Amino acid sequence: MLKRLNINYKHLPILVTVGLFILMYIFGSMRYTGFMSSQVFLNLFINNAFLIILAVGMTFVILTGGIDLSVGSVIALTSMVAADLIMNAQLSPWLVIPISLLVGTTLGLINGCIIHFFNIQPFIVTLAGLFLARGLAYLINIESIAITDPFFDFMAKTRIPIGDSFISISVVIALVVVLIGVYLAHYTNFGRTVYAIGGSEQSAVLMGLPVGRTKILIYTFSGFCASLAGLVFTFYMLSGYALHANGMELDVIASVVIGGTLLTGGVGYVAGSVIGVLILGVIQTIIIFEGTLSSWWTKIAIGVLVLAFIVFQRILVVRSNVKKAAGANNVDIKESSPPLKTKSM
Amino acid sequence: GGESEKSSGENGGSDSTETDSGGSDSSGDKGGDSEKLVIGFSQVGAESEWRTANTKSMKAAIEDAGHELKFSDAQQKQENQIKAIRSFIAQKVDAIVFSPVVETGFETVLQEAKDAGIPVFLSDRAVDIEDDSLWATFLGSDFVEEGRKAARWMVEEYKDEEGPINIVELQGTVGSAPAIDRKEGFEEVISEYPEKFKIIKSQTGEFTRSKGKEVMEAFLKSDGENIDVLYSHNDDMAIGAIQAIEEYGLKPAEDIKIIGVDAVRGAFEAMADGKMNVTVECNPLTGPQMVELIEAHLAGEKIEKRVSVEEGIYTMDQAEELLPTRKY
Amino acid sequence: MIKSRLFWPILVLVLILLLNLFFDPGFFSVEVRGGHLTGSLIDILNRGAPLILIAIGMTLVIATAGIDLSVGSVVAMAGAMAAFVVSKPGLSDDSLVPLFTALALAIGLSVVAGMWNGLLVSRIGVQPIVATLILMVAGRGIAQLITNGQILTIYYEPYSFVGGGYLLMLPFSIFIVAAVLALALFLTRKTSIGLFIESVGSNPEASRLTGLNSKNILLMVYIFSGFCAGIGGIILSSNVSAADGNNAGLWFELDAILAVVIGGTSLMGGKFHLMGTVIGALIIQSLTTTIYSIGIPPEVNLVVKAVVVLIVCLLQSPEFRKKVLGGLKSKANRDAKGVA
Amino acid sequence: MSAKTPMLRMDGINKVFPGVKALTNVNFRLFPGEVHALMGENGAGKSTLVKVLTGVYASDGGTVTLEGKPIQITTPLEAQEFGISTVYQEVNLCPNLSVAENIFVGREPRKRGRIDWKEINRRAEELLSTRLNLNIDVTRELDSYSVAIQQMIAIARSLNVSAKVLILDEPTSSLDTNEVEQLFAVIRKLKSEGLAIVFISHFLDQIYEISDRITVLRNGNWIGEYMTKELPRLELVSKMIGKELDVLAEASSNKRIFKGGESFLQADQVYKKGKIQPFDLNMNRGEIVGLAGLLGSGRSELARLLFGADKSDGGTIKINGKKVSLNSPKQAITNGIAFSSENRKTEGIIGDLSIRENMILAIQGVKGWFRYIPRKKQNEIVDEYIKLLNINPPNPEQLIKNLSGGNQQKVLLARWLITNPELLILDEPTRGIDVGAKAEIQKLMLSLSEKGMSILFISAELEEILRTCQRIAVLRDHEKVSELENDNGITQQDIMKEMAGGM
Ligand SMILES: Nc1ncnc2c1ncn2[C@@H]1O[C@H](COP(=O)(O)OP(=O)(O)OP(=O)(O)O)[C@@H](O)[C@H]1O
Ligand SMILES: Nc1ncnc2c1ncn2[C@@H]1O[C@H](COP(=O)(O)OP(=O)(O)OP(=O)(O)O)[C@@H](O)[C@H]1O
Ligand SMILES: [Mg+2]
Ligand SMILES: [Mg+2]
Repeated sequence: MLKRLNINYKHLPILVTVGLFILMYIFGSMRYTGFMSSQVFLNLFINNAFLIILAVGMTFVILTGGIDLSVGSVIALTSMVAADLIMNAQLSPWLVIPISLLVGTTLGLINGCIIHFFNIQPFIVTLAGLFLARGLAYLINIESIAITDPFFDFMAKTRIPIGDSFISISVVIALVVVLIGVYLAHYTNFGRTVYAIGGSEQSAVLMGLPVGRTKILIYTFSGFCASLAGLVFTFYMLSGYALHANGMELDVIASVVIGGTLLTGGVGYVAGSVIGVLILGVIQTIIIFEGTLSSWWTKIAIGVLVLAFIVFQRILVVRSNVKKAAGANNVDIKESSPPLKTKSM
Repeated sequence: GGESEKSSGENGGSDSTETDSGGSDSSGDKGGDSEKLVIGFSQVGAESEWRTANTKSMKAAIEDAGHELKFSDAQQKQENQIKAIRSFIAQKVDAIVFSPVVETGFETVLQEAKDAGIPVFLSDRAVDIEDDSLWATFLGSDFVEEGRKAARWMVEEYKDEEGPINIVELQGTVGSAPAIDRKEGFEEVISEYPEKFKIIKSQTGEFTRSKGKEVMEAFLKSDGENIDVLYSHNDDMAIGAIQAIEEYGLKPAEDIKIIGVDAVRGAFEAMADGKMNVTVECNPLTGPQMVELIEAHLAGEKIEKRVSVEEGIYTMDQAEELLPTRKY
Repeated sequence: MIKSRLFWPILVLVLILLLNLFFDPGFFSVEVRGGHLTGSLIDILNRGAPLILIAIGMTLVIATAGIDLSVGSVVAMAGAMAAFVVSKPGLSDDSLVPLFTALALAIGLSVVAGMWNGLLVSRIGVQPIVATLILMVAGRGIAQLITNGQILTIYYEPYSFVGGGYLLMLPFSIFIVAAVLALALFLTRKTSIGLFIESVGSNPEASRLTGLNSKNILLMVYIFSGFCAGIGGIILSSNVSAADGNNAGLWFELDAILAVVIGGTSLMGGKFHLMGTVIGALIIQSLTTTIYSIGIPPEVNLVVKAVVVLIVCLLQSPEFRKKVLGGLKSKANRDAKGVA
Repeated sequence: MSAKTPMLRMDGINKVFPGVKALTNVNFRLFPGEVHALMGENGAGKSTLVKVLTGVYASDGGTVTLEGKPIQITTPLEAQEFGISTVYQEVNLCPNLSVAENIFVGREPRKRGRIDWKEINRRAEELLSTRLNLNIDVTRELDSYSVAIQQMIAIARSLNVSAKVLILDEPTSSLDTNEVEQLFAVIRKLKSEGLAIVFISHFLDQIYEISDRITVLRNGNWIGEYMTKELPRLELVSKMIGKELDVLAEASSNKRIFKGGESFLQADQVYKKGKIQPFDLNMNRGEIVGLAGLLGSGRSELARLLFGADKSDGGTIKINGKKVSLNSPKQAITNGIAFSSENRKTEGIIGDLSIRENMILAIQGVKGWFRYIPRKKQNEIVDEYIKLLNINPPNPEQLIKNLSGGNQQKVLLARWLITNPELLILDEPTRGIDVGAKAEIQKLMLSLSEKGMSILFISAELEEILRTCQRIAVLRDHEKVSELENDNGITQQDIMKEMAGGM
């Protein structure tokens, strides 16, 4: 059946994930009035635009078997730098935006260089990055800085109508980043090297791939995404604050992993991570719509929903893998299925 | 690693003994209490006892008034709070109450609420937005004033003594509004006596008991007997610090004077035991007052933009007597 | 000596302690006060006890190429559970029954929590980071459910002994740490468990084909991690005589992982070093204490921490020593030669 | 030929690993249009020399000149840029990428700036089928194929560049005769195009068939460079091992047939969908049974079912007449079965552990968590096997990942011998093992079977099978097609006919 649909078995986990996402959405729609509106759906994107951007960068990092813990703090630092430059230094947004984007990119570059040249575990390097970025944000200002700049206002408040509903400019930015991410992952040398490193770093070196350069680029890219997400977050909040996005790195990592990427590297899709973000978003929306949970039941409910999702995902994926293995012999082994990864979603 | 995420700490206010009095609010009668309202309430989290008491009060008041509550806990994250407000708008609630995690950053979503015609009520913390048409009113307290109060008590306490008086300060979570404001208010007052009062150490205890204890231990190790006063941004840290002082072998409240903020039950117990000198009050039980404000506003009455509440200050000698009446 | 894996971490630890000495000449002194030994060094051990315990459990989990994010929540749960039992008013200090009930329930709960993680990872095959993330979120909810969102204050003296009492003039928590460390060392050195853990962490498929039951090994390490976190939670709550469902053990998971990595264990699994972890935890704790006592403004805490973490790791990296320190040395040599 | 100037020279190469002097003053010359064989025992330093040349390891002294210019290569990437293409000893490809991608990654064909996937798949298919005669689905992931196929893919990758130097480090270790012939055809063609080729193998036949020149290493030392035609086999062997020893003659004289004892294991209609059709197999005590078949015929699959490494979908297995369920390796091991996988890198060695730990792992697994073998006892056992199998370096605390390929294989063999199994399944156990050791292992197998152990032996070398086995089961297309008694009448040709589809 799968063959007839022209679906590659490699895409199964992601299909399962999408399916479960839709199921969850239907569940919410049946249970709560107002859940089914298109705006609630679009809000998933509006509210999570920065997470989507972070997830794209993080997917690349995790695909190489690494991790980047500094992204949440980089958001805080970027928002702080942007707010400080706009409000206190009175710079033009056209200067502020590139400078802010450089913040995370530079930090990412430094992370990547330390990881590569001194062969230190990414976890610890980026953990130091986490401390450092937030610490620097505190040094700029420990109070939050509200931004009242026409350009930022425009970015924050412009609504792009879609039917009766709307999305924000940030959503467009996020979607563009996703497209770039997909393109990078599947249609460039760089992207394929990322997958190769994740499959076996040692082999990638021996195959003569530019492993070091790619690893440094990965962390730079993740840092860039974090800064871009920081800007989007700044549009979202219209303020800079050292405590922004505290602990967000875990949300991102969770989204990426829920979206089907293996932490050990080599397996996963950018699009999967986006769905991972949306799934966490739906879980949160369901809980808000439920509206009767006390603080602690909220936490327990999040745990239970994530659990239910993960377990279903595992069971469905394992089942279909068994079927796939069993079916393989009936189909002629040599028959080619549609090219892998070409239709990268 | 990392920071505690309690950007809000504690606050609120009004006289604890008459919780639903409400300073200058103009709620008056209950606007005919006919309709059943749907009220969305976005709380910061449940990071402290104070916060839990605040949540309970709000829930009870809304339910007692016969309205429907949509409650959402933001787990101390501003982005969650914005999401919650958006979904309140999607659910077309009649009014939104929220305790902002941070002062800034709510402009866009409040604009959305305004466009949807839903009034927004701020609880216990203001927002820093120029356009004040975005919210109906703010009911809450003034952290800077709390800091001033703490300092004034101290100045009074030491008025007969010679300086220098050495103070150590346990700050709240770095960057959180209560921490910043309580520090500011306190410093503002003591800056009038630059020779006499000196803050010799100031470090964050992240509003928690265990950190309060740990930091105080370190203070005692390095400055020991020199410390005269402990100013703690909340009672919990003060209680932790009291333990550290006792373990170090000094007498809390005697060798080191202890000032807390919040007036939670634990502080009263400590004061009743003679281990703490004073606590500046911050009352979380603002639910009934908030409900009155909402009803009044929806009934078309004009209400003040800022309804602040009087804050008390309690000392050791009052503790014994008041302890049984404390609800949180 | 320099070859030893522990050399660099120990060097950093010593440097941090010496830094303290510079600010406080009496830093190393240990004196008898009120019948027990006190002093900064003992304080660091005492205060660091929960972190050391949790990091010990974490070491074994990481050795299997896993990770346990739920330890902080388990700390809160265990503390809440114990406090739930002993915070009832009117407990007599003479009866030890409540103490043991509390300890049993708290440890029981954390073992169950660990088992839950272990089952998700080993039987259902969920990636460790997500599997334990579930309890990381929900566990705090459970802790607050137990305490009903309050900070439970404990007035029952025997319980306070666990984390605040003294035995043979030393804080009791130090003995607990020693006991758990000894247990861990015993299990990993005197039984085959250590070998199996390293084997599963290094190459799970080959281990399976060698007849190791990797599922049970995974289950075991998560249970042990839960157990360690539970004891850590008891010490923490007992030390402040209170249980705070929301804040107890917040961010412990990061510190514990940091300690493990500083101690020389790789997050990719395989070889692990328990003593290295202990040193790592001590570095983190001394750093914290140092920051508090030498009066660093709180805004700068994180920057200092970042710098120290980086220095430790750079020093441990052979590549760094070769490229940078070695570079300096050879440059110095060259210069010397040039002069001559 | 000697009139030519060498294309590549390595002079006075040294390489030291902590505790091991892997190369001492080694010289190497490579001429265009020649196949140069690098010979030496396991651990002699062949792979290390290759890795120094291609920049995987930094050398500790010595010079490299390419076409007269001294060069310095610090990464495999640079080596490639200098036109040196390499197939390393262990399969070094990415298991998560498709076959086609493994061949092209790093130099993908592009169309309008982006990777042209259609083209990649087409060219990969073409390359495999025309040059190596391998028709497989190139869009499947690499790790769905057996080691032998992976080896072919690695070769295909190395052929897919216009190189000046091609290095093949034991490319044939698990290929059978047909595949080797394919490969040799390709090598001859490249040679005629003027490529310089380094070829490493432990198969003397292959060396004499394909090479023009031989460099011998022993213990990291350079022994000499010879023209293949001028160096008789026995002399080559004695140069490699450093003493006059007629191992080959000794080994072949070992061919003895034992009559098996009573039945130990009976498999009845065991199968796994998509992997192997229902088969019957009877293993008697003290009997060596060989499994023969072409690449991917299902030999490894059959073995894995008997060991519980994969779960069977049906059929029964009896041990000593009693029905048992073999659902996990652990159950198989407790039933007295041992299995040494063909894929030593991913399914065999535990890289982070020492030789000692790798060796005792299986027996310790049987004993469980609390009956830990005391360290002293461990050392005794390990020393015994290091001596028995002549493992080099003989240091039990050396990490296994630092051993040469052949020595790793010996450690794995020791791991299973220590458990003293009743049935030993060996999937390509002699892969990458030098001539001397191979003979030793064959001898060992014979003596074990004499003591009553039954052995299931999988090998791509029919000669080896014929020499040691009493019965030979032949597989074709995932199905057991026949079983031959190895009496004196049977020849390699007979088996090959069966394998290819009984003509
Ligand atoms: N990374 C390493 N660290 C330490 N020792 C090493 C390392 N790599 C190789 N060696 C040692 O160097 C010596 C040469 O190994 P090498 O792999 O070159 O042998 P080889 O000739 O290729 O053997 P084989 O025929 O078994 O493949 C061996 O003694 C081996 O143990
Ligand atoms: N020539 C081939 N064409 C298609 N698939 C193959 C081929 N060779 C191997 N495979 C795949 O590889 C899997 C492994 O085969 P298996 O390991 O059982 O073969 P084998 O007889 O042991 O051969 P080898 O000598 O390669 O180890 C098979 O299930 C099959 O799907
Ligand atoms: Mg080799
Ligand atoms: Mg095989």
